[in-house]
Amino acid sequence: MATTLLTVIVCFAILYIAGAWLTHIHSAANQNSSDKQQSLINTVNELLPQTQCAQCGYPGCRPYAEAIVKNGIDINLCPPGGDQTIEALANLLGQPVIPLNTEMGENKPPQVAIIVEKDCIGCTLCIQACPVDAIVGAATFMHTVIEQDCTGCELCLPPCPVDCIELVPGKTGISNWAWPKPAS
Amino acid sequence: MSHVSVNTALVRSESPSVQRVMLQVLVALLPGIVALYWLTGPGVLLNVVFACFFAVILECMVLVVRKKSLHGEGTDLSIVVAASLLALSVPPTLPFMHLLFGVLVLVLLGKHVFGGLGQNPFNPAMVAYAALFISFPQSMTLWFNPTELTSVSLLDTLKFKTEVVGQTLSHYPAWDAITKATPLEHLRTLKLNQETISVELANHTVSQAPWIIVSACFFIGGVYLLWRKVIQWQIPVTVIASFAIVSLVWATFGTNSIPNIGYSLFSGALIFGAFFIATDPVTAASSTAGRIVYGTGIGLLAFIIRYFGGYPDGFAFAVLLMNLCVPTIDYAVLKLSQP
Amino acid sequence: MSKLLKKIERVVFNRGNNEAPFKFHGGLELAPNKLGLDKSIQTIPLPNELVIPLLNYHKQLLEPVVSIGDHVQKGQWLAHNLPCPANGTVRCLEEREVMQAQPLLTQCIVIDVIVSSKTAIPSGTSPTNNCNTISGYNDNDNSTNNLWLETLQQHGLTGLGGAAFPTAAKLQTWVNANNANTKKAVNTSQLATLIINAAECEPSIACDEALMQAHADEIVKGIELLKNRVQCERCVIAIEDSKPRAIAKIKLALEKQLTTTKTDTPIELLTIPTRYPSGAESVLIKIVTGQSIPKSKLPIDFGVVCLNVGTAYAVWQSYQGEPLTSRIISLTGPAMPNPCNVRVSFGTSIEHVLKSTGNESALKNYTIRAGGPLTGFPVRNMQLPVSSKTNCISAHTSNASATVAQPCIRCNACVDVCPEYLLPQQLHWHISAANWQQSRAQNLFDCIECGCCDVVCPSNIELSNYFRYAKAQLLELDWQEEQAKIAQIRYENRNKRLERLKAEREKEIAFRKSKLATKPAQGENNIADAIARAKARQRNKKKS
Amino acid sequence: MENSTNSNKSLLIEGLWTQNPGLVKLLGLCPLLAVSNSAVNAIGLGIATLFTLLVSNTLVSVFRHHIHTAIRIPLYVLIIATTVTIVELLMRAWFPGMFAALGIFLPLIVTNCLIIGRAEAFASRQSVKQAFIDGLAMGLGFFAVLLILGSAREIIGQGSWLSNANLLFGDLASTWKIEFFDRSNGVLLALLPPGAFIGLGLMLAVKNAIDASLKTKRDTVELLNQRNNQQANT
Repeated sequence: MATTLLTVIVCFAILYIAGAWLTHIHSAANQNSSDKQQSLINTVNELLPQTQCAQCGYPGCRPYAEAIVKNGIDINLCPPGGDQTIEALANLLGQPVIPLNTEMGENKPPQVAIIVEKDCIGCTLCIQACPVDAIVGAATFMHTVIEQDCTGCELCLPPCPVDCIELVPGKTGISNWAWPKPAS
Repeated sequence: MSHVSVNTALVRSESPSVQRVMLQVLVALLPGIVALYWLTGPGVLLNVVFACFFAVILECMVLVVRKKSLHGEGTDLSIVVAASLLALSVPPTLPFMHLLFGVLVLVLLGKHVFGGLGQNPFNPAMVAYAALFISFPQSMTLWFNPTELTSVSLLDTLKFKTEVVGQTLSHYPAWDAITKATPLEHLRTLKLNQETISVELANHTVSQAPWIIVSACFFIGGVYLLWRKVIQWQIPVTVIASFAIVSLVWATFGTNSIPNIGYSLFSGALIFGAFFIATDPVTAASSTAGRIVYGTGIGLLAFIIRYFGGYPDGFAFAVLLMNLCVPTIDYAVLKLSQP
Repeated sequence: MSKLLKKIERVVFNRGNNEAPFKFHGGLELAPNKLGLDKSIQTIPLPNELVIPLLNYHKQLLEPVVSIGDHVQKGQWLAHNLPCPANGTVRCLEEREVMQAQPLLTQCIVIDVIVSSKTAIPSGTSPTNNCNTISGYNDNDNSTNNLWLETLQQHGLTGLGGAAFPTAAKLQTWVNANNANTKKAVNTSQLATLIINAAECEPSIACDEALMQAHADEIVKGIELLKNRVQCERCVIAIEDSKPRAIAKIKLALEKQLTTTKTDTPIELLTIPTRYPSGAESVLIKIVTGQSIPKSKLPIDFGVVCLNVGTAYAVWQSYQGEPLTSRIISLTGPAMPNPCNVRVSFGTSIEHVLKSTGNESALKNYTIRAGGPLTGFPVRNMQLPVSSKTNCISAHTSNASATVAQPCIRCNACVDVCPEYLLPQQLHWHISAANWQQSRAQNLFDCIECGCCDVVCPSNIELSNYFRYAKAQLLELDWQEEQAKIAQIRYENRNKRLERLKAEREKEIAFRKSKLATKPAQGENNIADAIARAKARQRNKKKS
Repeated sequence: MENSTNSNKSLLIEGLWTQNPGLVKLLGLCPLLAVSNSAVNAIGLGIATLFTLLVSNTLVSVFRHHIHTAIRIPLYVLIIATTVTIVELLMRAWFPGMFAALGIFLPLIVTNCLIIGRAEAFASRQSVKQAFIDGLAMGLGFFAVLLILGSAREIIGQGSWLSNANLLFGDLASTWKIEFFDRSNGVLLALLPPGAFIGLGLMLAVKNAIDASLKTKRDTVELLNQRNNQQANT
């Protein structure tokens, strides 16, 4: 009888200690969780292409990263990133690789915006729309796009009242010519 | 505009090709085939011809199904080499149906399941050998007794190979007298019966001399391959050396369950495998140091499986196990050799 | 482990004297196949037009300093550090195809050549000390050195080995390190070595050999000059043993040099085995010093500078006041009617070179290739201008191997010949699977594109083209990543700015509101006052 | 949570093909590989699994509003274990031979992740009808894979099909056995565990190949349609 009682007490003690320990771990994990979430958001953000094009429905890459981490939004909403970004995100988050949601847009080769200078009326609307401050100019003066900084996000197209902005493929020149894949 | 930059035609007089490499391997196999013919009768020739013929047909069929050009992979002789290696590994008495199964496994599971030539992680011939060994343990351990060769004719062999499909030998009492286990299988039986090896070695109940000749002939073929630079010295040397060192140490300090080193080296598939199986470039390690590790591993595993495992000779399994390790070996060598 | 391997390598392979240098891994023994060495070097007549691409080593576009219609003299700058090869008039600035594997257009200056009898006066500043004695070069203070480097720059000196790296930039760190007595900054455990690369290892190219046979004295003087300027502890000229005549000439010149000058560190003549690609910079450094240079570092980090023998000659020419505007080119190949080595001004078209050397028939009938069989590339457009990278023009009957690539059988022939300890077949595997980061991890960027692996591949896989392709892809990925980072920073900065502006505007609004809140009170008073005043006035009126 | 798009037909197609538990989701592989060495064994386990899945899915769906989320897994296990016990007792009573042949894998249906997976992922969120059909479809999909793999392994390994059918279908069925070749010529490898893995791998490959060819066909049809539409528009 005494041994049975002892056994039961020991079992309870073990369970109690284990439970207390687990609770402790759980609370400790909870304390760190917001930090962890922040660093995860940063990592996700780094995997996104940073075009800031808002095609995903969020006002930029970081907001989309926050939505992915906090609200579990689908990872296939980024057209500029395409399959590569989806794969990288899937690897990071341990999710299955899913095809790009083409409702948001199609994956296109890199492009840059140029302003047709003779048509520009200097309204500064595109300057306000540009998410990366890649357009320079002043009211009633001609604007121009800084080619290196343009991400090709197309956000400057809708505000332009005279439709003087065009998107052209990134220029192929001597400095960025890529050796083609050999025929196999 | 083509962007071919290296004009190889300008600097090399004769163009190296896969076909030439494979042809040299086939030439190197010839002395071994002759020796086996002399030792075990026409069965080995039938095996080689049948396996090659069927493998080529199957390969062409698979290539057609996979919509690949027959000109490239179909004519590069690699499948002929693989089929010949399989045919030389199996007993000459093996029924055609079983050999057919082996070739099926070789071409389909050994090679094309992984994407064809150059993509397979495991030696196709050894995959087929292992599948055969597991599936038909009885017919895979039945060899002609070299001393009774005079009574084996081509017709008899053909008849045996086509008719004795799966029948136990007791149906063919006449054959029982002239078929026997190889020395290694005999050793294994003795071990199972807990008899001491030394007695067997003293009595020479199974004569080993003819098998030494076969091994020597394969050795000559291997030396030819080394001379033609088809294979590198690292793998055969390390396989044989590691096997020899361990058996020497074990025979000296260990129990008496292991025969002496000469017996060990020249029985079973060790010499044949060291030069022809382990050196298969597709499934072997890449770098010099990697090849040394790979060869040593095969030697050690072959020793362990042969004398402590459940099979009479473990070369096929040793090769397959080391094939598994090849990517790791290559990676480790690369990391270690970086300055 | 790697240290142990290196140590073993050193013990086993280094025989400890200069006659037997370090061995390198892999490589190929190829027949040298050098043609036209029995003929003396002719300077071909200037063509009617010269085409000078406005590009520097880093493929950045240069701003021209001349305008259309200007008369230019030989040696005058067309752009910064870009001397003009001949007297003439600037005809136009336009996009032309230049000498490289890719068919892309580049901004070029086209010059109409005026052949004048007068020798041109170089306009770049040349060193004033025109001493003929060797001791004259020994004044090794800062200002002279810097002046010298500046002159090299102004004379447009680039390496003549094939990569066309600016020579002054290569020497700059070295000279500065010496001047500032900061030798400890560089790895002092290594000998500070100056290597003159005369190992012209690629088959058929013979321009360096021809140069050594013709101008051994000047080369040695150039090396002596370099040696004294950089104050190296060891100076080696490495020549392959397949060039006995060149070795003899250089040896003679060195002996002559020794009789005229005293020095603690004589120039060593190192005869190395003929084995491709011993002339590649990293391989030659390995042969001479036993030091292998990882791709992340420069030879200078290990106290080594490697210059082509042609560059040494050009350094001497520069010292004599002559800018680098021409080079020696081998016209060779099995189908070249009249193989020879000629001196060609930069900007001359291939067509002109071949026509003026009696090789016109090669133009029509055969395939033309710029560079050697391993590192060169086929040329379709015969108007391409010669540049300082062009060391060879060859003609042959068949263009590149037309054989179809077969699957890799991992025969490891490529591993055995790779001088950089790579596993080309493994890299090929990763590249085929678009596994870029893995190919980077396997040291793809160590590849020197020597083409040894292509030569030995039994499956005829264009391995080095795969590597060029993968390098381009990786560079593109890196660039994209960099761009993404820039975009992210700009985006965040913009957001901060917008927030700041918004906060300021809100502050402004709040301030105005508070102003308004106080104003109505005053306003009411005013109104009340006004009403009171009005009432008072009315009252006054009534009274009156 | 009710999803009206899950029509009965699409549920069946999902269970049998697009979301097949054996070939796509790769669930419950342990019994699948271990018991598929003969067609009759496969049928036995297949039926048992089908029945369990059907009952557990339905019950979980019936009780889905009453189960607190925090303790749902133990409750699912309880429901499944009850069902399995019923199956086990039934089998022991009526098919003792089959019961002996299946051995431990019959009680182990409790831990088959296919069943708990469907309970958690589907039945707990869907109506009873939907859950029932899903259980049927998934069970049939599992059954089909088991049957094909079991038949293939038996034919290659023993040269016969439906041997020992009497264990499951009574003495009448003992004559159902079809002999292709002598048992001693059978490929032993097929009967051993590696044979199960190779067989399943090949089945996966065949399925993927069929899917790929179907997809290319569909894509070409789509492309043609698009082109036709464009032409019609212009």
